[in-house]
Amino acid sequence: MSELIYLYAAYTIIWTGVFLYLLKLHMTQRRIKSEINRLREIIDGKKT
Amino acid sequence: MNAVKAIFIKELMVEFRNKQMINSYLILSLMIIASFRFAFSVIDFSLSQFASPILWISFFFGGMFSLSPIYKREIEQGTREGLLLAPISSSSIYLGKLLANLLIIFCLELFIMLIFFVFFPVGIPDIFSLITIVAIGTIGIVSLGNIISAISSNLSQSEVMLPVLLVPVLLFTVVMSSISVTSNVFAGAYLLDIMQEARFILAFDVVFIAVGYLLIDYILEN
Amino acid sequence: MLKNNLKFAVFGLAVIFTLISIYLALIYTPPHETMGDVQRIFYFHVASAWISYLAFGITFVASLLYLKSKDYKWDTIAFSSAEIGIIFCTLGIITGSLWAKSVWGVFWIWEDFKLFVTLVLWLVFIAYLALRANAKSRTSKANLSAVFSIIGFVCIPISLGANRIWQQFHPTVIASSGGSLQASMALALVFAVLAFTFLYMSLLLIRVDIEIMKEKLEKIKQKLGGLNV
Amino acid sequence: MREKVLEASNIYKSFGCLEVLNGVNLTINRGDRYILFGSNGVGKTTLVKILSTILPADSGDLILFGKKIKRGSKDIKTSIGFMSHEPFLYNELSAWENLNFYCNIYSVKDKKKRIESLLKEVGLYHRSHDRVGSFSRGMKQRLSLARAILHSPDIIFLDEPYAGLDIRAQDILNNLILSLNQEGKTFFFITHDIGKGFDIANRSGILSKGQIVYEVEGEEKKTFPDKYRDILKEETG
Repeated sequence: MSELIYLYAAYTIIWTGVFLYLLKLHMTQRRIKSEINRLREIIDGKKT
Repeated sequence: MNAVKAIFIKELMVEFRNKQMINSYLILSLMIIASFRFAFSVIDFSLSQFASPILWISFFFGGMFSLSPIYKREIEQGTREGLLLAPISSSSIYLGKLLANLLIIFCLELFIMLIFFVFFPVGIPDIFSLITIVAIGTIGIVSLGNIISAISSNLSQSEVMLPVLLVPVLLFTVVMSSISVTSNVFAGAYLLDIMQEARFILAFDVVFIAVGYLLIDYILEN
Repeated sequence: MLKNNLKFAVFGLAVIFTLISIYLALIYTPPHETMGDVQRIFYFHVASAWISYLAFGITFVASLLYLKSKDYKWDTIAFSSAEIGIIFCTLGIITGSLWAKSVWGVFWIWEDFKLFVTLVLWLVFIAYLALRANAKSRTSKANLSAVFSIIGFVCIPISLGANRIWQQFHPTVIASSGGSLQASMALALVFAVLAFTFLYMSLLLIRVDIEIMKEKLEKIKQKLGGLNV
Repeated sequence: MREKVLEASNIYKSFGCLEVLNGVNLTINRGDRYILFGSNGVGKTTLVKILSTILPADSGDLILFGKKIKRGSKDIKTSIGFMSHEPFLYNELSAWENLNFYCNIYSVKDKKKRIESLLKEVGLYHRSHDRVGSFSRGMKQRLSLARAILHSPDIIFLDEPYAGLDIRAQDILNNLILSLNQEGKTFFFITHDIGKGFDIANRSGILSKGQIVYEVEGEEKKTFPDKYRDILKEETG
C-alpha cells in the first residue's frame, strides 16, 4: 500500500504544477490589462 | 587565411604579454588538484581509480575560467569594433582565437599533468596515448568554450554565466567520455585499444568546431 | 478574431483530452502485473518528458527562423516554448524519480537512458533561461539565446552518443522502464501524450500573446515618455 | 557636381522598442568635410556605425561608392576608415605591432614602408616600439588616426575624435585631417561640441529626434551656432 503514496504524490504534483502555471499566466494577463487601461485613461486625460 | 594567421599571432602576443589566461589557468588547476589530493587523503581510496576524473575536472574548470577573458578583453579595450571594421569574416576571428587558445591551453595542460603526477603517486601510464586523448578532449573543451565565452562576454555577470552555459553543454559530451577513456589509459590500455572511442570524441570536436564556425557571426555583430 | 477562437478551441481540446486521459490512466487500464497501481505514473511521466523534447525542438526551430529573418516574433515563440518546456521537464523528472523510488527503491537511476537525457535537457533549459535573464539589450538577448539553443540542441544527440561510450565501460543494469504494454495501457499513453500536446499548444499561444502584449505596452510607455506625461 | 561617395536614404534603426533613427537621409560627395552635430544620446554614434557598416540598419538603403550595402558585405570595408574615442588599439602591443596587425588584417602591401611613413606622419616614429598602454590620450588618438588610414580608405568616419584632447593635440589632428583631405579623402565627423572641428568643416548638419533637421553648406556656417542652440532648446522643451 505504501507505494500508492508515490502515485498520489506524482499526480498532485503534475496537476498543481500545470494549474499554478496557468494561474501565473492569468495573473500576468490581468496585470497587463490593468496597465493598458491605466495608460488609456492617461491618454484620454491628456487629449481632453 | 592570413586573417586567421594575423589573429592567431596577435592572440599569442597579447596573451604572453599580459598572461591573464596563463595565470588564472595554472593557479586554478593547482588549487583543484591540491584540494582533491588532500580531501581524498583522509579516506583510504585506490588512487588509480580517481586519477582520471580529477585530472579532467582540473582541465575542465581550469580551461573554462581561463577562456573567459578572450572575448571580454576585446570588448573592454574597445577593440571589438576594430575587428568588425576589418574586411574579415567573424569565422576567421573564431578560428584564429581557437587555434591560439588551443596551443596555450594544451601546453598548460602538459605542465599540469606534471604537477598531477607529483601530487598523485599513480603509475605513469603509456604517455603517448594519454597525450593524444588529452589533446582530443582539449579540442572539444576549447572549441565549445570559445563560442560560449563569446556568448557570455556579451552578458552581464559574464564570469558566472560562462560555467552556467558551458557545463550542461560540455560535461555530458566531451568531458565524461574523455574521463572514461583516460581511466582506461590509466588502467594500462594502449592507443590502439582506445582508438575507437578516441575517433568518436574527435567526431564531437569536429561538430563543435563547425557549429562555432557557423554561429560566431550572430554573436559578434552587435 | 481568428487568434482568439483558435486559442479557446485548442484550450478546450486540451481540457477534454486531459479528462479522458486521466480517466483512462486511473480507471480504465488494469494495474500492471508486477508493479501494481503505481505504474500509472508512467503515462504522465512519459507525456511530460515528451512535451519537454517537443518544446525544445520548437525552440530550436524558432531560433533558426529568428536568425534567418531577425523577426522578434520567432524569438518570442522560442522563449515561450522554452519556458513551458522547463516546467514540463521538471514535472517529468519529479514523476520519473517518484516512480523509480517506488519501483527500484532509489530516487534516481543514473544509467536509465531516458532520465539521463531529460536531465541534460533540463540543465540546457536552465542555462537558456539564465542567459536570457542576463542579456543586456533586446537584440543581443534574441541573438545569443538563439545561438545557445542551437548549440544545446546539437549537444543532446551528442550526449546520447557519449552516453554509449561510458556506458560500454561501466555497464550497469539498464532499468527497463517499458515493460510489457497491453493494448489499453498503450491507449492511455497515447491519450496522455495527446492531452499534453494540446495543453502545450494552448499554453504556447497564451504565453506568446502575453509577450506580445508586454512589448506593445513597452512601446506605448516609450511613446508616452516622449509626451513627458 | 562632384562624385557622390555616400548616399543614405531613410535609414531606420531601433533597439527593441526604442526608436533611435527614424528616416535619416544624407549624401556626401568626394572631398567633403561633413560635420554632424547633435546632443548626447540622439543617435549620432548609432548613425556613424551604420554608415561605416559596423552596424546593420533596420531598414533604408546605404550606397557607398556606388555599391549597395547588404548585411554581410565585407569587401567594401577596405575603403572605409573609422576613428572613434576608443582607439581600437591593443595596450599590450607596441605601436608598430598594432599597425602590423591591422596591416595583416587589411592585407596591406609592403607593410614596413607604409607603417614607417605613417608613424613619421603622426609624429610617433620615436615611440614605435613602446607599448600603446604607456601612451598619452593624444598619442593614442594620433595612432588611431594612423590605423584608420593605414589601408588608404577613401572615406573616413570620426566619432568624437577630439574627446579628451588638449589644444595642441587638436591642432595636430586638424592639420593631419586637412592634409589628408587635400589628397582627396572624404571625412565625416560627429560631435556634440560645436567648438572643436567646426572651423575645418565645409558642410555641417544637425541630428535631432532621429532625423537630420538642418543642413548648411560652405559660407552660411555663420548662422549655424545659434540655429544649433535653438534646436537644443527645442529638444529639452
